[in-house]
Amino acid sequence: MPKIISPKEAASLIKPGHRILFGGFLAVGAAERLVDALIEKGTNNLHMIVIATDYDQRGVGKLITNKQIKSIQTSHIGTNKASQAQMNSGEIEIELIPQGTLLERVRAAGAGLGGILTPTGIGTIVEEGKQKINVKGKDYLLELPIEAEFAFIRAYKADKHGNLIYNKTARNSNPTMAMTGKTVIAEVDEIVECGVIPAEDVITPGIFVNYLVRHGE
Amino acid sequence: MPKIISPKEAASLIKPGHRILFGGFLAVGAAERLVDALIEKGTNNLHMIVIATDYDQRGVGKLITNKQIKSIQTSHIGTNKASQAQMNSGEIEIELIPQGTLLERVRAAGAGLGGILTPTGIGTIVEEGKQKINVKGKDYLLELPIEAEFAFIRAYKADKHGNLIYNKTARNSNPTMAMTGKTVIAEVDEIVECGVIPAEDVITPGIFVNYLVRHGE
Amino acid sequence: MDRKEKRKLIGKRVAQEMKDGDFVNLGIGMPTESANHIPEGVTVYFQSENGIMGVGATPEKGQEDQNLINAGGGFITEIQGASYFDSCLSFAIIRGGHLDMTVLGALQVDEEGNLANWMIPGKLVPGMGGAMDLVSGTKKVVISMEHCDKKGNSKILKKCNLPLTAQKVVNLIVTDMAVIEVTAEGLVLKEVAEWTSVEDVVKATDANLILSNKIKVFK
Amino acid sequence: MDRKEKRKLIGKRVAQEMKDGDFVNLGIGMPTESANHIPEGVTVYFQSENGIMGVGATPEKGQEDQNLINAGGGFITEIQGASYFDSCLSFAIIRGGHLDMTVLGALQVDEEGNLANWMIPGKLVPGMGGAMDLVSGTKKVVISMEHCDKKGNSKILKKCNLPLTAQKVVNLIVTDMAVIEVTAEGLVLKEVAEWTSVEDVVKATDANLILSNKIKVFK
Repeated sequence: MPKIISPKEAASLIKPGHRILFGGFLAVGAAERLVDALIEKGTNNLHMIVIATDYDQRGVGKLITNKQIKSIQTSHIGTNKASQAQMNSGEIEIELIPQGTLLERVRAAGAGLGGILTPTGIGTIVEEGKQKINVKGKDYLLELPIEAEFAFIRAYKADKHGNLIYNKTARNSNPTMAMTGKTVIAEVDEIVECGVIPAEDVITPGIFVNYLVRHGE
Repeated sequence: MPKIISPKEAASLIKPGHRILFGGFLAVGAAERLVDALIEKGTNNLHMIVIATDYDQRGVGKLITNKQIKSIQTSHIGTNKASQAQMNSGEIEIELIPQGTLLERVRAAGAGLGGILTPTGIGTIVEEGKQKINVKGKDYLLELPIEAEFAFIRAYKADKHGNLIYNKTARNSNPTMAMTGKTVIAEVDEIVECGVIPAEDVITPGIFVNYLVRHGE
Repeated sequence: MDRKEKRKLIGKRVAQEMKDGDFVNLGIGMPTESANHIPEGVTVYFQSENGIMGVGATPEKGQEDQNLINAGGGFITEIQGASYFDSCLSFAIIRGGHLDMTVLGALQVDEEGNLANWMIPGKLVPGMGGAMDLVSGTKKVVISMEHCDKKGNSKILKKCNLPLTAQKVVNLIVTDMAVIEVTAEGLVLKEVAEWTSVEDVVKATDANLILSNKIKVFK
Repeated sequence: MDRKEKRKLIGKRVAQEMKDGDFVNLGIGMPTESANHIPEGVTVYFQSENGIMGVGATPEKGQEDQNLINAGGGFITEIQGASYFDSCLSFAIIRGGHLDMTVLGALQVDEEGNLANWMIPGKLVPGMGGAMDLVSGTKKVVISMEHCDKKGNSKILKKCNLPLTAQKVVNLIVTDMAVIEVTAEGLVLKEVAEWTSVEDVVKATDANLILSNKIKVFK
């Protein structure tokens, strides 16, 4: 059963150097209160894994603007000037990863797989330094798991067992990130009694969730 | 938009030699009407992919009893005497695959992956003939995709776009099998208008579904 | 022709590639124009890779749902019978070849169907996002772009010189001047825009063009 | 002691390994007995690999739901706050190390923690089902079995001679005679059942047993 904590308590779990998976895409489905608490705390030297770096003043981009991030694995930084500037100045190290590959690599870690073979990136600079494996006459890249100490998840509702449901496209990468963080903190609009969310509607089972934070707090 | 057809029409799509993915586990979530129609049709020399071969007279086991199956990829045949007898007599060829590996191999095919690395089976006879790959000091087996011409899916409800929801543990392998069949036929209790199933409750998006069959028909 | 007219011309022609019941992903920018020109009687289902199948019309001002956007970050609506799914399943759909068509912009395309559309060395690199997966997996890859860049240079080359997005993936190129099919033999000029001519298309194209027997006109 | 009493003794002891809030998968047969002996004040969540977290009590006669079974094919119920998921996610949970404990039966276990529990060459082979994934992924693998087979031969060996289910995965062995921990140094005898003695356990065990300083008694 996940513990219900405040955003401040959640932020205090994070130490410099930690790797954090962030759910969300272009600030939709981003755990804004957790991000705000982390900014207030000021913890730096963090490694961010996210499918896009959002905006300078919205979503995970705020952590980049506030210079708390030392490295990022992401598929897109085009909406965030701060991440581009810090990449160019060498302050931040960015690994650009095709979005589908990023998601499969994160899923692989959460699912206990040692890697996956994908055709994505073959014949491009993405294949640099990676093992190529031919299966039935077609080349694939061996892509390795991406692990992290934490995942910051944004969901719509949780029940007291930590079962999560999401709101429309705010679901996006959240269920995948939730599979993989060693410690998973979910920011939710509402925490309801068990039984309120029908067992068949659950998207992220509570086994993945360690802490719940109320978005309104 | 999937076409609504009869079980008989569905069975007539299947030709000798076809590979079929069957959803279901121990006959729960098995497409019984589709199986019955296939028995009536008598098409043989089929290849079956299923997580367990169910029972002699229930679920996919009926096809084995009726000697329509020439080979099977499955994780468990212990509940089905016919499959054991036919394996021993050499009438049927069975590849036993760890259940989690079977599901990932089927998913890999549906997701366009060339394979996955799993620790399952290392140091056992499962590793025979397979490539071993070491990632960060740990050995994994490279397991290859399992493809099929057809998938027989059992769902609870479909809307007219083919979006599917399932009933309790009758969900089991159905969503994964539905990702991968080149042609996917779903047997459902009910076909409802679009909008009746909330977009957030959909488990299998209609893009995977080619035909709908009513279970009651 | 101004850019807006070109965009419309291209969008109209791309839309004609869509068949009833197709599942389609439209890239950001020019590709979205085709959604405005779907032929009558044809129903197309639009996916957005951030996790929706069944993208509806743009919402009216004030009706936006903060939790409902497309992959370009724009507000959208859902059609009746839409579905939401997580990004990982969304890319399984994409990579697994379940989409009938993806329409993307390009910086360069070449005679082998190689595509460059994600980075210019020395410039700001936004990232490939989902483009590499989309073109690796989708059944039919349609490039929707202006025939020449701002300086008037051909974007259709013998060989791409920018970093590739993927190798040998493009099936069809639709520009403001021409419709070109990528075949094993090379680039086949299938159609020419009404406002121009075969000669002008050939002149404006760096790549070799195979002239099909019956070059049609589109507008 | 008859088989039923042995089963109860083992089940009671296995249940004591479960901590409040644990997520646990119980194998078919003897392992399920432990669910009847969860210590007071301890809440444990049971997964069944066919796609449910939060397995409840066995339904009363006539109350069975045809769509609600466990991995052994038996009818079950769901607790409040249960969740259903597909088998592929279920095995991601298993392989990914998200379960705290799995309890399985065994044919043989050996000094390295190797496990054989799925086939006897020459006999009918039911298949490994989910066992290989369960023991490869779960944080703590507990074997729950009778100490000796029907012929009185030790099931705890120096080295397994049946085909393995997995290598070096077992953490704890609970039998009707003893509780044995698998460590890097070998098998450590931690507890002995009240009805027997350390000498008898050592005599009944083919493997070398390291006798821990303080061997406790369980019943």
